[in-house]
This record gives sequence, C-alpha cells and structure tokens, in this order.
Amino acid sequence: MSERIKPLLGHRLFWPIAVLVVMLAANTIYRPGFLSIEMNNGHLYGTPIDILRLSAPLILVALGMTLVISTGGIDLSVGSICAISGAIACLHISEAADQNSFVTVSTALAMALGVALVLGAWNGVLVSVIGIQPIIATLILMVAGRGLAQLITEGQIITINSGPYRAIGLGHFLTLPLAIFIALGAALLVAAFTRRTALGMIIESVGGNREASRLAGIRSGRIVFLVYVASAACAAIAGFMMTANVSSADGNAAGLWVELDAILAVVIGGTALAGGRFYLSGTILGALIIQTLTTTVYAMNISPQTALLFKAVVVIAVCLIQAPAFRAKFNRRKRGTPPPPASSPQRQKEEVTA
Amino acid sequence: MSSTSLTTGPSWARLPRRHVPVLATLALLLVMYAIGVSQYRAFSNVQVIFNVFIDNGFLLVVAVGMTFVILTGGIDLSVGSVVAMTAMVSAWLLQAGLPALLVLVIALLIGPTLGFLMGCAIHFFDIQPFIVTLAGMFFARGMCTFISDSSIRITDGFWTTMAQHRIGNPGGNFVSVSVLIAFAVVLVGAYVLAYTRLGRNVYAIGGNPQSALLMGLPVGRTRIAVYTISGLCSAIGGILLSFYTLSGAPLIGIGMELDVIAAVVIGGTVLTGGSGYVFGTVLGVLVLGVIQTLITFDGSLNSWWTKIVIGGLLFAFILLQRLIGIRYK
Amino acid sequence: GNSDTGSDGAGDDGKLVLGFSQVGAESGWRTANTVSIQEAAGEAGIELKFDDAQQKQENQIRAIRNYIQQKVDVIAFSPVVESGWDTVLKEAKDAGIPVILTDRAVDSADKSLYKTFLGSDFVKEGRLSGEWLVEEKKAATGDVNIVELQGTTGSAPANDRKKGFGEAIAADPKLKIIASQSGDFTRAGGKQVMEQFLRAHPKIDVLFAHNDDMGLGALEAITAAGKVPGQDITIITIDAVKDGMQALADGKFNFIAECSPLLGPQLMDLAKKVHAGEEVPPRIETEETTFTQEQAKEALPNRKY
Amino acid sequence: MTDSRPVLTMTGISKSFPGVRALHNVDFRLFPGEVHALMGENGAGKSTLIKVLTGVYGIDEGTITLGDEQVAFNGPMQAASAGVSTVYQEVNLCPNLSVAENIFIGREPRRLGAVRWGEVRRRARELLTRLDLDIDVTAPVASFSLAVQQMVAIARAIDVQARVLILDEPTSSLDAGEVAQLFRIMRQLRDEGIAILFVTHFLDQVYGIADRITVLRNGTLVGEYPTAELPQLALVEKMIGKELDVLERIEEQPRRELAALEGGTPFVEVSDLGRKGAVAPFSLTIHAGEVVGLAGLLGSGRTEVARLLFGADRADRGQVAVNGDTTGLRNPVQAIDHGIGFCSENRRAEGIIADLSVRENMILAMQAARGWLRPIPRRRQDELVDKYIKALSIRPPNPDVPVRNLSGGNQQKVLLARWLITEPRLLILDEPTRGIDIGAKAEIQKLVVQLSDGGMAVLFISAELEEVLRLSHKIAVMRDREMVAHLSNDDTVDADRVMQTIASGTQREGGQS
Ligand SMILES: Nc1ncnc2c1ncn2[C@@H]1O[C@H](COP(=O)(O)OP(=O)(O)OP(=O)(O)O)[C@@H](O)[C@H]1O
Ligand SMILES: Nc1ncnc2c1ncn2[C@@H]1O[C@H](COP(=O)(O)OP(=O)(O)OP(=O)(O)O)[C@@H](O)[C@H]1O
Ligand SMILES: [Mg+2]
Ligand SMILES: [Mg+2]
Repeated sequence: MSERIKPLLGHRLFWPIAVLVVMLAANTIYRPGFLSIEMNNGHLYGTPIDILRLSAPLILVALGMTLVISTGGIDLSVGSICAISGAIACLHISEAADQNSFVTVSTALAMALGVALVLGAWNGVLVSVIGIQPIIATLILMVAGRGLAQLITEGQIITINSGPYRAIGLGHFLTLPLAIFIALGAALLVAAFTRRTALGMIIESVGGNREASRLAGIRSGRIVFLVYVASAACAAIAGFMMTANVSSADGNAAGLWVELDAILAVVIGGTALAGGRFYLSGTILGALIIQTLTTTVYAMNISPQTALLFKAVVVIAVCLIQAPAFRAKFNRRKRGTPPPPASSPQRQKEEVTA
Repeated sequence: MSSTSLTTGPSWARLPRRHVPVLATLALLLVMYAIGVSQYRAFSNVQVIFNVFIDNGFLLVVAVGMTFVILTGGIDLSVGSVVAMTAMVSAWLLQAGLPALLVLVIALLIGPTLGFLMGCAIHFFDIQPFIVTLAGMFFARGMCTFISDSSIRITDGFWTTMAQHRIGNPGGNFVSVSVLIAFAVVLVGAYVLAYTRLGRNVYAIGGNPQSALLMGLPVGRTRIAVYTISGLCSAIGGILLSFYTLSGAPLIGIGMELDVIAAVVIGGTVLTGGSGYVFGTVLGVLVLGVIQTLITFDGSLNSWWTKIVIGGLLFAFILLQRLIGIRYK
Repeated sequence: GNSDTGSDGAGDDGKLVLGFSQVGAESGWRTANTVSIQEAAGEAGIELKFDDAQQKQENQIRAIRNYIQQKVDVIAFSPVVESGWDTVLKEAKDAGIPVILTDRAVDSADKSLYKTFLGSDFVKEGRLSGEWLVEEKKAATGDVNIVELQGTTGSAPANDRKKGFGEAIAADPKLKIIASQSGDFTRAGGKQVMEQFLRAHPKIDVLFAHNDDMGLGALEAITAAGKVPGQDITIITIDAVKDGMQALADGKFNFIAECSPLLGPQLMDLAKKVHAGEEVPPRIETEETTFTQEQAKEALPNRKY
Repeated sequence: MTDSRPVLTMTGISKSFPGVRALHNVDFRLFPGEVHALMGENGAGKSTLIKVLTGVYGIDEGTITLGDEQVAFNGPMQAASAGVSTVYQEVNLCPNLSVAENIFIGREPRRLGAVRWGEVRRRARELLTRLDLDIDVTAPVASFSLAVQQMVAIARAIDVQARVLILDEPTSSLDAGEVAQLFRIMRQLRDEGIAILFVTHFLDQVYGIADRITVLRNGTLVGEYPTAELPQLALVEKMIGKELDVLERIEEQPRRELAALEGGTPFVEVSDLGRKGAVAPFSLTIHAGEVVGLAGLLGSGRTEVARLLFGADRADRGQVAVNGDTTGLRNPVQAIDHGIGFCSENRRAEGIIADLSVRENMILAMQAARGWLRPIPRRRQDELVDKYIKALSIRPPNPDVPVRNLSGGNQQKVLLARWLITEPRLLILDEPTRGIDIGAKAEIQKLVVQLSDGGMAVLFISAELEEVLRLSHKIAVMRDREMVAHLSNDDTVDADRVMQTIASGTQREGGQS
C-alpha cells in the first residue's frame, strides 16, 4: 500500500463509501442506465435522485436516533411518531376548506410538530426522570403510538390534495427534490447544534460515562431528556415527508419498522450502541446504503421471496468489511503479524466499578 | 453524635434487597390478576391461568434464551425469525415425508447453528450484536419465504399428538405438553445461570467484559455460547410453535423479538447486562400474557384502543415496578 | 371493565353473544370490515366481544381460548393465516361452541371443526382481473408487458391473487409478466416499486396491483414519470375502496375487482342461524362484483367506504 | 534471593501502539522466591510490559520464556493456567457480582458441575480474614470502597497456586495498615518460592520489600539492580533520567503553618451535615487559602464527606454555608457554581470519559459551567490544555488522543487539570496522588501549596499520612464514618499522634471546634 492510500483507507468513512460504490456499480452493470440522470420539465430525474429523495425520511429519523444512541439510549417509538405527526397534519389539512392554503398547511405542520415534541418529552421524562430503561420506555409509545395514529385516522387512509403539503415530499427546488434539501438542512442544523456548540461533546460525555459527567457538573438528565425530544422532532418531519410523498396518511403503514432501519443506519455509520462518540456523516451514509439496498432489490428485480436473504447477505458483508477486527485478521493473513487483543477496547465501555 | 443511624444493617437484611424488583413484579402481577377476577366472572377459572401458559409456552422458552444474551449485555433480534424458520423447516420436511424424529433433530440443530455463527461474528470480528442478529433475522425470515411463500400444514401423527394431548383432566382443566417442555427449559435455564460456571461467566461478562477478560474468564467462548443457547431456545420455541399451530407459516412471529425483549426487561433484567433472573423473565412473560388476556376478556376495545390500552397497561406496570424499586433502594 | 360483569356468560339478558377475533387494523379495508361487523351486531341485537389480534396468530388463538372460557354462544374470526387452527377449534367444538370463519379460509382437513366460511375468494378476484385483461387486450398486436405489484410476501391474498391472475392470463401468450415485486399492500411501497419498474422497463403496458392502495401509490410514480395512467398504462387493481373507485371514475384506473369488506349483516344472520342450530351452507361467498370506469362513475355516489 | 535460574525471562520486548512506542527492546528477568519491583515514571511502560507478558496485548517483537518453555499467551486465562497470576493496575472486578464470587469466579469449587455456594462463601471469608478484612462477602463489590475492591482483587490473585504473582500498583489506594498486611502475605509467598513482580510509586515500599529493582524509562530498559546497591536518590535519577533533587525538595517542604487565616468569614462552613448510612453528622470550616487534610483509615468515610460537600450525594441533614450564605449544595452543578471542584478517587468510574480526548476531558467541567451554548473558543482551549499538559507533564503531550490510551497516572493528571482549569475556590482532592510517580507527586504537592498561597482552599484526602501532614494547615480525623477530631497542624502534631487519634477516637480539639 502506498503512503498516499493508507490514510484514506484508515478513514472512518472509507468503507461505508466503498460499500455504497460497489452497490451502485453492481446495479450499473446489471442495468447500464442505472446511474443516468436526465432533465425532465426542469427537474432532474433518475434513480440516483430517487435514492436520495427516498432516503430523506430515513436520514431524518436516523439523525435523531444518532443523538439518542450516543447517550447510550435507544428510541423505538420513532416509527409511531412518524405516523402520528403525518396523521395529524393530514387530518387537519383534509378538514380545511382550502387545502392549498399556505396558512392551513403551516398550522397543520405546527400542530403535528407540537404533538411530536410532547411525545418526545414523554419519552425523555420516562428515561431521564423516572429512570426506565430506554428500550422499554420507548416501546410503550411504539405500541400505543401506533394506536394513537390509527385513532386519529380512524383506521382509514386520509387522502389529501394539498399542493404545499405535497411539496414537502415531492416538490422541487433548484431542479432537485425538496426532500433532499430538507434532510440536508436538518443534518446541517443538527451538525451545527452539536459541533458548533459544546452540545455534541456533552452528549458524548454523558453517553461515555454518565456518573463522571454528572460529577463534572453536567446536568446529564437534562441532556438525555433533550435528545429524546430532538429525536421526536426529527421523526415528525420524517413523518411529514412520508405522508406527503403519497399525499395520504396511513396510520398503520407510515413509518412501520423505520426504527430498525434507523438504528441500522446509525450503527453502520460507526456509532456504537453502547453510547459515546457519534458520527453524523456516518449515519447519513448508513441511511443511503440502506435505501440503495432496497432500491437494488427492486431494480434488479430480485424476487420478493429471496429479497430478505439478499438483504441479510449485504448487511453482514457491510459489517464485516467495516469491522476493524475482520480487516486486521485479513491483513494478518497477508503479513503474518501476531494477533491483536481478543477484544478491542473500542467497543467495551468503561464500566462503573464502584 | 449518634452513630446508630449508620449501621448498614446485617447481611441478611441486604440479601433480599436484590430480589425486591422481582418480588415487586410478582406482587403487581397478582394485583393485575385480581383486577381481572373482580371485573370478569370467567377470569377466575383455573383454565384461564393454564391458557396463559399454553398460549405463551414458546414465548417463555425463547425468553429464557434471550435472558442469557441480555445478561451478557448483548441482544438477539433474530429469535422471532428463527422460531418461524424452525417451524417452517419442520413442516416442510414433514411434508416431504421425513420421519418425525429425524425432523425434530434437524429442526433443533438449525437454530443453535445459526446462533453459533452469529456469536462467532460478534466475538471474532467485533461487530455489534444488534447488526449481526438483525442480519440473522433477515436471513431466517428470508429462508421462510424461500422455502414456501404460503403456510404448510403438519399432519404428522407425532406432532398432532403433541399438539392435542391434554394433560390433566381431559374434560376440565388441562395443560398442553408444550407447557411442560417450557417449564423444563425454564428450570434448566435457571439452574445453568445459578449453579454452573457458564452461568456465572455470563453474569461476569455482563458486569464488565473488560474485567472479565482480565480476570481470565473465557469471554469469547461464553459470548458464543449465549448466542448458541439463544438459538437453541428459539429452535425449541419453534418446535413448540409448530405443535401449537400444527403448521409452518412464513410470516408468523414477526415482531416477536420485541415481545421477548420486553418480557425479559419487565422481568427485571437490565439491558446493559449483569443482573437479572430467569424467574423474573417468567414473570415478564406472564405480565404480557395477562395484559393480553385482560384485553380479550374486555372485548369492547376497538383495534386502536387495544394498542393504546396495551401501551397504557405496560406503562402503569413499569412505572409502579420502578417506583417500588426506587423506594427500596 | 364495564357492563361485562354481568354478561360474560352466555347472555344473562338473553342476548346472543358473539366472540369475534379480527386480524388487526392493518388497512382501510380491514377497518371498514370491523366497522361493518360492529354496526351490524348493534343492529341485530347481538352482544359482540371484539378482539384485535394485531396480525398475530398467537393472539387469535388466545382470544378463541378466552371466548371458550367466557362461554360465548358463537365464535367468529378472520384467520391471520390459513393453517394451524385445528387444536383450538377442537377445543371449541368440545365446548360446544360453533365457529364461523370470515374473510379468509383455513386449510383444516376436518371440516366439522367450523360451521361455515363467509368471505371472498381471492383466487377468483385475481382471475376476474386477468380475464378482463385478456378480453381488453385481445386486439393488441405484439407483446403486452405486465408489471405486478404483489401484496405482502407470503400473505394469503397476495398468493391467491397472484395465482388467479396468472391462471387467467395464461390464456393469451401475448400477455407477459415482465416484473413482479412486493409493495407490501401500502401506497408508499407501491410507489417506490413502480418508480423502479418505470426506470428499468421502458415499455410497460399494464399494471396489476394486488390492492387499490399500491395502485394509488403507483399512480403517483406514473404521473411523475410523465406518463398518463389509464391510457399509457392500463391499471387493474383489487378491493374497490373509495379512493380506488374515485381513481377509476376519474379514468386513472381501468378496472377494479371488488373485495367487499361489508360482511357484518351476513355474519350476524349466520350467527343467529348457527346458534339456533339451523343448517347453513359450508361456504358462502360475499356478493362481489367488478367495476369498469363507467360502472364506477355510477356506483361511486353510494359507496359506503 | 535465590540465585537459581529465572522462572521468567523476557528478552527484546517491543510494543507499539498507534503513534506511541510503549516498549522498546526491554529485557526482564524474574527469579523464584524474590520480590522484584518494576519502577518508572507514569507512562514508562510498566503496565504495558505486564499486559504483554500476560497476553492482553500481542507483542511486536521479543520472546518470553516461562520455566523452560517459550510462551506466547493469548490472554490472562492462558497465563493464569500456566501459573501467572495477575492483579492489573485498574481494579478489575465485576461490580455486579458478590465479593466471594469475584474471588472465585472461573475456579469455583464444584460438585458434579454445580457451584458449591456455601463453600465459595466460606473460603472467601477465610481468605479475606488472612488479609484482615471483615466484610460481607455476599454483597456486590460495587458497594465497597475502592480500597476494599483492591483487597478483593489481591485476594483473588493470591489464592491461586501460582509460580509468578504480578501486582500492578496494588498499594495505591491502601492505607498503611493494609499495606503492612499485604507485605506480610507477600513475604510469606516469597518464602514459599513464588516470584513476585511488584509495581508501585512509593519508594518506601520498594525499599521495604523488594529484593531487586528493574527501572524503565520511556519504554526502554534502564537497568536491573539489587535493592541494596541502589540508593533512593540514584533510583529516582534513573527513573526520571535527570539529576533532579526531587527527594530533597520534598524533604525541604516546609511544614505548613496555620497562617493567620482564621477570622473573617470562612469560605465554607459546614454544620451538622450528615447522611444516614454513610457518614455521621459533622461540622467543618474551611477558609480561603487553607488546606484541610482528612485523615483516617480505609473506609473511615473520608470519601463520603467529600461527596456530601460537593453535592454528589444528597445530605439528609445539616447545612452548608458558602461565604456566609446558607445554601443547599444539592447537586454538583450547584457546588461548581459556588466555586467548588471535586476530583474523585475513582478515576475510571467517576472521573475520565474514556472515549473522549485528553482535551475534551480537560475542558469538560469548565464547559459544563459555561453551558453548552457557549463553547470555549479553540484558541482558549489550546492555551489551557497546553498549559496544563506542560505544568503536569502529561505524556504523551498530544491533546487529541483518547484519554483511554493514557497510562493510569497520566489519566489522573488529566483529571486534576480538569478542575484546575475551572479555577475553583475550594478544590476537593480525593487521593489526587494515587498512582502518580514520584516526580509528579512532588509537582502536585507543590501545586497544592501554590494554590493555597494564591487563596484557594483545598480539602486534601490521602491515604499517605505523611503527605497530609506535610500539606495541611489543619487535619480532620475520621474514624468509623464519624469525624472524631479536628487537629491544628502545629508542632505538636505528628504522624504518631494522628495515628493515635485514629486508633482511640478521642476527641482532641485543635485550633477550632
Ligand atoms: N491501549 C493503548 N493504546 C495506545 N497507547 C497506549 C495504550 N496503553 C498504553 N499506551 C501508552 O503506552 C505508554 C505506556 O503506558 P503504561 O500504561 O504501560 O504506563 P505505566 O508505566 O504503567 O504508567 P503508570 O505508572 O501511569 O501506570 C503510555 O504512553 C501510554 O499512553
Ligand atoms: N472494612 C470495611 N468493612 C465493611 N465495609 C467497608 C469497609 N471499608 C469500606 N467499606 C465500605 O466502603 C465505603 C467506604 O467509605 P469511603 O469510601 O467514604 O471511605 P474512605 O475513608 O474514603 O476510604 P478509602 O480509603 O477506601 O477511600 C463504606 O460505605 C463501606 O460500605
Ligand atoms: Mg501503569
Ligand atoms: Mg476514599
């Protein structure tokens, strides 16, 4: 390996990007037009654009999830929150006289976002104040929230016909889908909030060692509360996108299992589930990888019966390639150096002994 | 100065404190049962309790395996799919005409093999359990639809007997064979955790993996073992499920992993590992079972209200459990 | 707990008690089905014990067991899957409680375990769609490229509709399914899959969607791709929910095979008959029809769901 | 010393971590029946040598011979089964398991595969009695102080029939009595022919027990010497590589006089503060510029006092007045707002955030006090971090390595820096010199004097009575979780008298009550 490539190979994002490139390449070989982008009524149009647009909601949810996971928590309720926020917004719009009115749409969004924030606060209180384990605390809302969403829609699919709302999912801006900009904006916002301020470091510190952070004067509880609220807000916006994308709110299907995808994206991106350091750019790549995987299944016309097997293989391949231990073993075979420690210190969280 | 207030208390007073969360859970469960009895007349039938066990036998077995995994601080998302895959494979092989015993052996080998492989990936390549077992989940579910995209009936004599044999008073109250198998698994699980080296290593790794390594414990072997055990329990659960439904269906058990994890955690096991009991897990499964039974008995809840009420009951239960736990800390 | 204290046995007040276990609330269709049953029970003076199984067979079996404990008069349920009911149905039979299946059948060999089946025939729905297509494309020259949006992989409606449709179009070798993928019965799924179909296959003549929702999702993809749904691409769906009928009336869909959720009144009649010990036919199909664009325009004003 | 053949030989050992060469061509020999001290500054590579030996890390180069065989252990388990028993530097126990279990896990007495719990408890009790420790062996180790945990870890190691016993800084959190007890057992084991490798930063202990000394500096071998032939001063010179008169400087430290600081409002006035089950109500005043020492035996409740004062634990009675205003110090945030800082004794659980870099660990407390919205500008960070890396000679001097990669002593210095950066008015130091090499220890002591001269109040807790006596203006004595005496540190006070007070618990009023 030349000295030039080495730092590149060592970069955290190298392998996720490599995986993404390989998947895109495989698709292009299967269907040469896969990567082509064309101009159509002033909009860019093509599979890569589809992937970006479709991954936007997942990116949003995963951004919030990254923060939650960084504190050592997990948020299973995001899917339900997507469904609830989408349902509230669509319900409000569908009942309005003029669905295209900008005011109606803004009110709908504000209402839905408000409710989502309340739900996030509920999760936050359960975890940080009452001290319930995050997975169970958010499981409550995962189950009940789906019911709430269906209560709002009364089990029906609410179809709306609102230009401004539709734009959230399908509108264009500078020839690109608006959804991409919204996701990008959210990513930049989260990045600014965490990396331009000290918030990111404080979140990582709480996730790394909550007691030590408390003794250093950090209000750990407040931070934990905050990340759940942030996660809910992200999920709400994702919910708008999902429902706007099909101009209808489906209390049952909207955001179903998105929590698993989001967690997967976060973990592929390099953030450990045990908490601590988080990587927003990695998360975004993870979301893109997952969406590309789904699109690949459709584009290569892999039969639904075997689609899951294909997914399993790709997920495990992605993770193996990324695992430093795997690469170390692989390299060792080539160079014959002695084995690394049986377990890398990176994963093992420093535990509280006293 | 008074120093009387400073005594920590004798050792016997400290010991049960560890059991307080489990005892609180038990008490709350009894309260919930009492509420059911006071509200619905037929709830007091003994058979209702038996039914909770009959209907949750496979869940219980899977939850025992999950308890091992969670005690080490890991997680196994593949259980629901492995259960489905085991049932599916059994049904498929039986349909192909293989003898029941052979099918049983094959079906019971698949789960642990997959678990072992996942454990190896987790240990040797240092990949997070969440991802590895998620891939395992995709794989096992994919195998289900791959084998057949519609459900396969089981007509084998052995299976039918196991499914329909009633132990107890045939006309009156009874349990199924599966319940006895589930109890056996629970007892073995509890024994292994409390009295064998493997069991104690599981707790040690959950307490602090790095320390466990430096204390010279076989961390890798144990880690692989728990995923294998969880795979085995899922396989047994899958067999029980195939007794229960006398078929293999590709979509069965979707989301079961969440129920199982919830049961384990409600039973007092800490998700970060190191503390919890199989007995608590049994209680956790019963809590979920009783909640479901309460809702069915009510019979007036709309589809979405069902979900909201399940969430609400879960919340009330966990809140009380937590508050009692804090009080006694 | 409410009025149940006095009524969880066989109607103390003389009312017939029907225990009904529903699959879940996974679609608008299912909700309409639930509502129909609840309303019909009220009108027929039957006390309904309703349970939502959230798409889990375990929950349904549990519910049936509890109905047996509560000694309801009649048990009805829409099975989540076809197989696996023998054990619990035997228990019901031993307890002397008659069972009615709705919407989906079970594959039990022992037909005495349930009194009757009330519901639609998914294979027939697929077949009707296929037959219409064969008729429609009779005059076409050259291959007719069909893409299929399947329902949830492994689910009975998806399997049966695919089967029925496949059988019907086998009559004409011009008709070719060039791609078939699962859209999970949802609009978002239908749309996403259709987008890829459109990218991969420049010439698509027909879309067959296993339900209206996926078809409605696909509509958006087709429009966005600059094609005219209903003209450039012939669209066939199943269900006939309101939004689907609207699309049909608007000329965006071309054909819908109905799958009616309104089983309530028929179910209540059956429950009464079964309870009274009357003979009922072993299989009753709901009255269902098919709609073309013109028929949809007429029918739309009086659709209930 | 027996001059038979060495039981353990390490030759030409090298080990590098990304960016750091921790060991370079190091030779080491260990003979049966000797206590061999491994000496060196923080970060010299002592712990790394031990971890390489026991297979926690792979070696880059070199060979290890145990007995007659060349070995390459793949982990502590293999090492232990080959007869190498180790207590690593950071206490490594499973916090959730009981004391008895921690001692025996992995080699529990069994019958038919089943662990005999009664036997485990009985033998654990026996073993701890040998170490003079009387505790409830069924309680989880996490409920005990660090010192007790250290003893438990030692108990675990000496129970095995080992050829080689390795103790990496076992005495850092033990008090004099405990150390004496440990030494008795070490001598006993040595006389049985066991080879003991011993790491410590206490020179007295080295000269008290070691037969031979190997000195490492910056990852390289300086030499191997019989203890008798290496005077203390020479040892220190070899360790730090400079002819520094550190020792003299320490000796020269003036005995702190209770300056005319009394009078005026004390900075902190504690009255009747207490917490049920932790520490009996106590009163204490601390003036600006005063160093108050807390003396007491292991588990006497010194840490508890510190935690109450800092609001880390909630007091259930009593009051604290800061600058004359009665306030509740109910949580660390409030304490920090009032200018109090607390450097915990348990750096792994309550101190460092292992994932974060040295820089982030250092500025954490200051950042927390400013609030997350106002990040400390990068330039200011660099200034502060560089200043303290230099002042405390933290190695490696790179602020951006994760703090987990630092040696134990350097981690401790990072923690100290974290609090110094906040410029507190009262700094509570709980065992700040634990695991710190002699040069750095002198630096820290000097620092405490400087800080107090500059008007900062310090509450100083240390297991080393000498240190407490040297630095404090006054000393509060703890016994059985009760504050039994306040001594003014004048000429009448010496180690013996403090020991007496600790032992007898007599109330001897010092400068104030
Ligand atoms: N896992 C690691 N990764 C990177 N660097 C490491 C790691 N462990 C130790 N080091 C570095 O190796 C050097 C030697 O550390 P070591 O822990 O052996 O020191 P030590 O002599 O035990 O010091 P102390 O007295 O402070 O415990 C230090 O510079 C340290 O930063
Ligand atoms: N010998 C002992 N027997 C029983 N419990 C003990 C003993 N020593 C310490 N402990 C436990 O550890 C805690 C020690 O208190 P604390 O840490 O405040 O003491 P300390 O004086 O700071 O001691 P250390 O020297 O360990 O820092 C007590 O709460 C007690 O439960
Ligand atoms: Mg060290
Ligand atoms: Mg202490």
